Amino acid sequence: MSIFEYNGSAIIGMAGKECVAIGSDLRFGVQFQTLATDYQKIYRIHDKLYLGLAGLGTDAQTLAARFKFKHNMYKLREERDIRPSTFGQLVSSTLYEKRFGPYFCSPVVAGLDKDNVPYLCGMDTIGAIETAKDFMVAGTAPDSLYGMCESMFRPDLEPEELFEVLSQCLLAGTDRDALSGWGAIVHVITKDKTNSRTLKGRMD
Amino acid sequence: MAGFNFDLCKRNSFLESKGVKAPGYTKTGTTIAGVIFKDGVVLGADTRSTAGSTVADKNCEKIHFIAPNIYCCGAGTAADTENVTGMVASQLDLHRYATGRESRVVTAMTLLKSHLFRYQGHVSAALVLGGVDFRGPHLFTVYPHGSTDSLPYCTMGSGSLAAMAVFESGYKDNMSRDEAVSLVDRAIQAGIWNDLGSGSNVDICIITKGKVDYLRNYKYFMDKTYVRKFPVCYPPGTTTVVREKMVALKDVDVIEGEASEAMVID
Amino acid sequence: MARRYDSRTTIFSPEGRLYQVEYAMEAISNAGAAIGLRAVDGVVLAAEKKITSKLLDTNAVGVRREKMYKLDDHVACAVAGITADANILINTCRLAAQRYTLTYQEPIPVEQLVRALCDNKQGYTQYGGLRPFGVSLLYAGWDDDRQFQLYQSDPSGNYGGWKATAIGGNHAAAQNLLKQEYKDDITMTDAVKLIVKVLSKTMDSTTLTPDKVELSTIMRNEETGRVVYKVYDEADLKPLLDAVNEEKEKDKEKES
Amino acid sequence: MVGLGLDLSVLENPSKSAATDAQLDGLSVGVDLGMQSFPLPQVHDLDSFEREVMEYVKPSHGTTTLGFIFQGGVIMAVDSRASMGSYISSQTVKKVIEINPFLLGTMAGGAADCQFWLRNLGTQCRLYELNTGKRITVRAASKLLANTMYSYKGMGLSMGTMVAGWDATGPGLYYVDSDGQRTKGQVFSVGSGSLYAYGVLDQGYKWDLDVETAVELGRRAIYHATFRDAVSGGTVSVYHVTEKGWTKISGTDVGELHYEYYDNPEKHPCNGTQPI
Amino acid sequence: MEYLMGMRCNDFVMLACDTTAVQQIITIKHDEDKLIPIDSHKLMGVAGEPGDRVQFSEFILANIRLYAARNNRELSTSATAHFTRGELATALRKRPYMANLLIAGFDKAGGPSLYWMDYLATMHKMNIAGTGYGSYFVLSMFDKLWRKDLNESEALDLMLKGIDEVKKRLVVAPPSYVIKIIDANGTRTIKTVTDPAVA
Amino acid sequence: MEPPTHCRAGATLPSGQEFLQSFQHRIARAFAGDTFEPIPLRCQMAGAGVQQPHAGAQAGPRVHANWSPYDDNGGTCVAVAGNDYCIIAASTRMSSGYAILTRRSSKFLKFSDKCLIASAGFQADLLGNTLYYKRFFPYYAWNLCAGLDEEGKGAVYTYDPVGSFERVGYSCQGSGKDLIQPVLDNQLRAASPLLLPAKNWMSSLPLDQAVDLVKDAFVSAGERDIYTGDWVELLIVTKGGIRREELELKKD
Repeated sequence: MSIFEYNGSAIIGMAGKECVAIGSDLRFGVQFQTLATDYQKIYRIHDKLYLGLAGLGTDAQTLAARFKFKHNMYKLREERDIRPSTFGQLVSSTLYEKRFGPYFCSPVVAGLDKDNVPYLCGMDTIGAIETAKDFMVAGTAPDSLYGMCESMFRPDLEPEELFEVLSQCLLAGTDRDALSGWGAIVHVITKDKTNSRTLKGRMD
Repeated sequence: MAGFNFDLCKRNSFLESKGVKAPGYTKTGTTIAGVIFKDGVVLGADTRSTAGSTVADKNCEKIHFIAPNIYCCGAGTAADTENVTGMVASQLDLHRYATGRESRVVTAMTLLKSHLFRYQGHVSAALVLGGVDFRGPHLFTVYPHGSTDSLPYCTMGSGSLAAMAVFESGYKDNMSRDEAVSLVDRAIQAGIWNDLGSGSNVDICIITKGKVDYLRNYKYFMDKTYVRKFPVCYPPGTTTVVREKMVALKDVDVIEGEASEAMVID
Repeated sequence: MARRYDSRTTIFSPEGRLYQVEYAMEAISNAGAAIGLRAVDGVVLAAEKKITSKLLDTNAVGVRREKMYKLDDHVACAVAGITADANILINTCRLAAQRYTLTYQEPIPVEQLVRALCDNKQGYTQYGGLRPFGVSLLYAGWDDDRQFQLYQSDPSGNYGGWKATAIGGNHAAAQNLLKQEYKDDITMTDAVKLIVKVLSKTMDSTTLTPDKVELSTIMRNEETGRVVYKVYDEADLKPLLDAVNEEKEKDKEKES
Repeated sequence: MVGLGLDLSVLENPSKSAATDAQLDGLSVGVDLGMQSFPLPQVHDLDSFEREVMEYVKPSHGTTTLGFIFQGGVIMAVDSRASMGSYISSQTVKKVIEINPFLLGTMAGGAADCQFWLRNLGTQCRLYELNTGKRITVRAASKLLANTMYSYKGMGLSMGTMVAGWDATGPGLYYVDSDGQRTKGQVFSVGSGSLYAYGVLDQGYKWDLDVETAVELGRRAIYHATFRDAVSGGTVSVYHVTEKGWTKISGTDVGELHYEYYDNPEKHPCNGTQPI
Repeated sequence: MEYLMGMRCNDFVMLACDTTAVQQIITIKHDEDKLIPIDSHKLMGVAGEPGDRVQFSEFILANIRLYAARNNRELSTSATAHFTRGELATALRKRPYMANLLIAGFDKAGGPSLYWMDYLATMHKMNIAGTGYGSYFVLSMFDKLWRKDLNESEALDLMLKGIDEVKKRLVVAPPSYVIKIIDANGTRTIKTVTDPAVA
Repeated sequence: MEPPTHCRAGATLPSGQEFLQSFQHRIARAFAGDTFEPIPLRCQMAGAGVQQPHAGAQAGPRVHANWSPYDDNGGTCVAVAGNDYCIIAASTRMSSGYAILTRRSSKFLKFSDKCLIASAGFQADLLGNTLYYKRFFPYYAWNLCAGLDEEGKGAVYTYDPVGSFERVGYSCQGSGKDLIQPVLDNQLRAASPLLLPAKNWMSSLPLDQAVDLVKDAFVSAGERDIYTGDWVELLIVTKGGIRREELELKKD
């Protein structure tokens, strides 16, 4: 069993036209036992920046707290929110610091950068950044999510279309993965609002 | 660069002893190559990175900036190649501030090899380093354990054999720029087509005295071979929403001056 | 006499005084005043900003605000004294607040934050080779336990909670006025007006202008439960200052 | 799914009698003796080789099945998921195998093992009928299966099945597994989700349940197991066995069943916080 | 086999645990209380390797009480849980404590809450939570029968049903249990279940 | 008696290839009235770009520490059943590790004939037994069996390596399985066949849309799966016969 399968997770980030969306499943489980269905793996960094953490639950929680710490300090010192691309580098260097004893987490960063240009990147557990213009996935069944996204993604989606495409990718992808699913949550970020929705999914 | 942090090593080996497998890292797979020609150095790379048998990034950049006159292709663990080249780039930057002189390729090579040697191959970066300094063009390969070679033409990565075959048959001394570019292009393509760890596009970087041409996606092969005749379109409402919360970003509570453009640090 | 007992901070004088600490407080008296006032529905901080040169770019980072700093989402402070020293203390405060949040995933109670900083300040009055920080601070904050709070701390590491207080130049005059005018049921609308008036008494110049005054408030949005820190910009300040200036004019006319 | 009658290989050598289990084993693959019909790799250590092989082919393992006898007959309920590791390879596996109109078997463990040997059991039961002119009893059928299983003990087969039916003695329910264990019982649940199923089943089970309540109990127990157990899911099928034979009472998609039981997420204890 | 179960309803949290202390194959004690009071309104249930269980819970307890003494205020249940999680995660880097936890409390502001945590320091706030094999049988039962508005006696009934189920199905079911409740009035033991043979 | 019109695909080779041969042999013999007999065990292993028949398992145990009789040669196959058609498609790349062994290798086994009456069930069942027969030394192959059933409807059977099987409306096996299966689910899923009261469990797209879907599925999988590439071969079975199509995929 891979350590990623200890808790189970599925995350997709997807870019649209002047908007970006990120979604995760809601299962909290330990191996094959489901313990809760209200556990999102996405953390809000600021209004226009979200961080998804797939992988081992305990490390995701530790990292989320550390990034919150780092961003709060950044915000107090700079008197502004961090830019998504800068935050991506921050996440990467935080992970690479532990190159030889990594956090078992792979992050997805989604946000709106300057001029509301979508920023999307993902990483492996030691912080090798892949920036993407289309979509980024992470979790226990990345292939299922990749497959859906490759088939369904189109560039320049409007916020509502983006929501539907991402939701369908997430639901169809997690339906083939025993360790993720049990409902999902999707955040759509546009220049003047964020819209968070929980989805009806299979609960088995 | 701050040193590595080994905090979690003990815990992770404890977890592995309980039978769970640690995740693999993103590898570049990779075909990278370099060749010296009459006036300088040509470096080339494919743009695929893989996680196991899945393509993680279809169009990544494997030719890294080291100094204005030096570039470096990386193969191996993606995070290592990115960080080790970034670290050396910043050290050379400081060195240039201190000395006011152009960086030398051997300096970059020495910094790379000493870092890699210190970590005994655990920092898994296999590099092709090329540049032009006051002594002329230089081309080095740096192996993950810290050994180096100085060669007129070289390849690295999982597609290195395919690329080397092209070099062995096509290399000549004192090639022109165009000849060199075409040779590297063919070598990288040999890797792209024949090695499954390499793929997508060809990146080329030509370094001559006082000039660098970084030709990102010099050859672009990423167009899909089939476009759907009946594209999928999900009408609004396809997905059933249980709960919804909308936050208009005008209503945010914290009122603080927006950063002026001058202070945005890129 | 003092000379023999103030070369090091750790030495008491025969009268039981720590001269270096007192000198530090003296340094603060030379700075522009900072005033804090706690109302029923918030806390307001105001301070005099001393513009040393016309050429100073008041929008540049680090100068844009000289006296007001946010320490965490629910605490802010105003400083009087040596700004360079203040920067160090503010960073210490911010780190302490964030470390607490990292550990407990809850905002730090205001008093604990004040105490954490004062413990640090006290260390500088006792260990050899160190000089005390030449800064006094006013802390305004809100927490679940004690709602709105206002604290003041000085270079010795002393701190206390206040309804209204002032530090820096002419702070005694300001405190006198506050004593007269403060009411326990004062609301923020009145508190803001009062604080500007008090501030004007401490300042040398006759008329108040937005570039000389910094004013911020800590309030709470009852709907969302979030603490709101607001720094008044020029447009917000102008009517407030004008009102006080007018009153001043009238007073002057009366006197004459 | 294919009807068993189409397994023509059985007919290729119809002269074989149902005398011994060992002889019967081989029938469906057309040779005499069970053991010889399965070529073994020539390796030193069969055990570890089989383990390695299983790593490659990862047969399905997650399942929740249950069966109980009550005053109105026997209820059998199963989920329908098959998985390989954490990949869900099917949501529509038929885990109740209809051996004949009076006999049912359930699948837990290796899908192929269960399918093959229950198919084989069907053959054996049919041959028994042809030979004796009588319907086989649940007791005898389960014994035939247990004997077959016992002859392969230690070779890596994985099966946990319940054989249920109705015969002259009334309702019968037996548990048979690949270790050769066979036992008669009143309430059984087998599979990775069986612990969860027991929790609900025990709490609701009484001998004198009416049929409707019993069916609902079976369905509900499987549903709760699919919720908690990641490798159980799909559809809940409920069968009812009476003296007239078995009937399938219902097949319900768990995806919808959940929202029937919990129309509002707050009603379910697994939603202690608001994700939004 | 240790059993630890918790249930949160509108007005209270209820915890149940077995009370056996085990050394290898021997039960050395039948009244070991594994629901440790943190303060007047908080309990910590700890299951795991005996040495780790005791050492870790005492360490946490000492720190929480030190905080209360220093700051003249008590930590909220959430803060207590997060602090404990942090300590467990830190310890995991050196020498792990093999202990699974339930932290339950009643706050004036937030009402009752229940946190589940495993030895890897994965934490989540839940309505029903348990550890050990026994919890498998009981979780599904509680899924069916739990309601937010259960009153104390209904909840106790449910807890007892759960214990009965464990005793019925688990091979290594412990013989004795204790059930405690935390509500606005603080914590108290409401029931002990003891097998006559060990009483 | 002629063999029925059915085709099947093994997702992995050469174990799959060997399996095809043996299975073809069996089918032929079954219809010729022969009795079945065990087939001598022979496993092929691919190494260094050359396929070598490996006698290891037959000639006695290998002492090599890490030797395994199995190698995954990648490749993907998909089958989709419709109301009056059945599509089966497979990529043609065969590889080992990072090396391509051949770009053109068909994963199909075809019984081409006009005879469409033979029960799909029979063959499905037979295949199940054939696979199970090697329970203790399985064929390392995931199989799909597709064609038209006796009513002329598309039929797809999917197998695990040891012979557990199921009739489905569509399926996907091989290295690109994880990528393609959710897409098919999303586009083709219908009610479960186990539902009672029953609902229509096969959703049927018009043939041209289904072909479009399958082609796109391979192109998309080729983007991410390094073992799916070169070409995809499609066989479209209708009552009129079998039509073959081919689509180029990426070669990298």
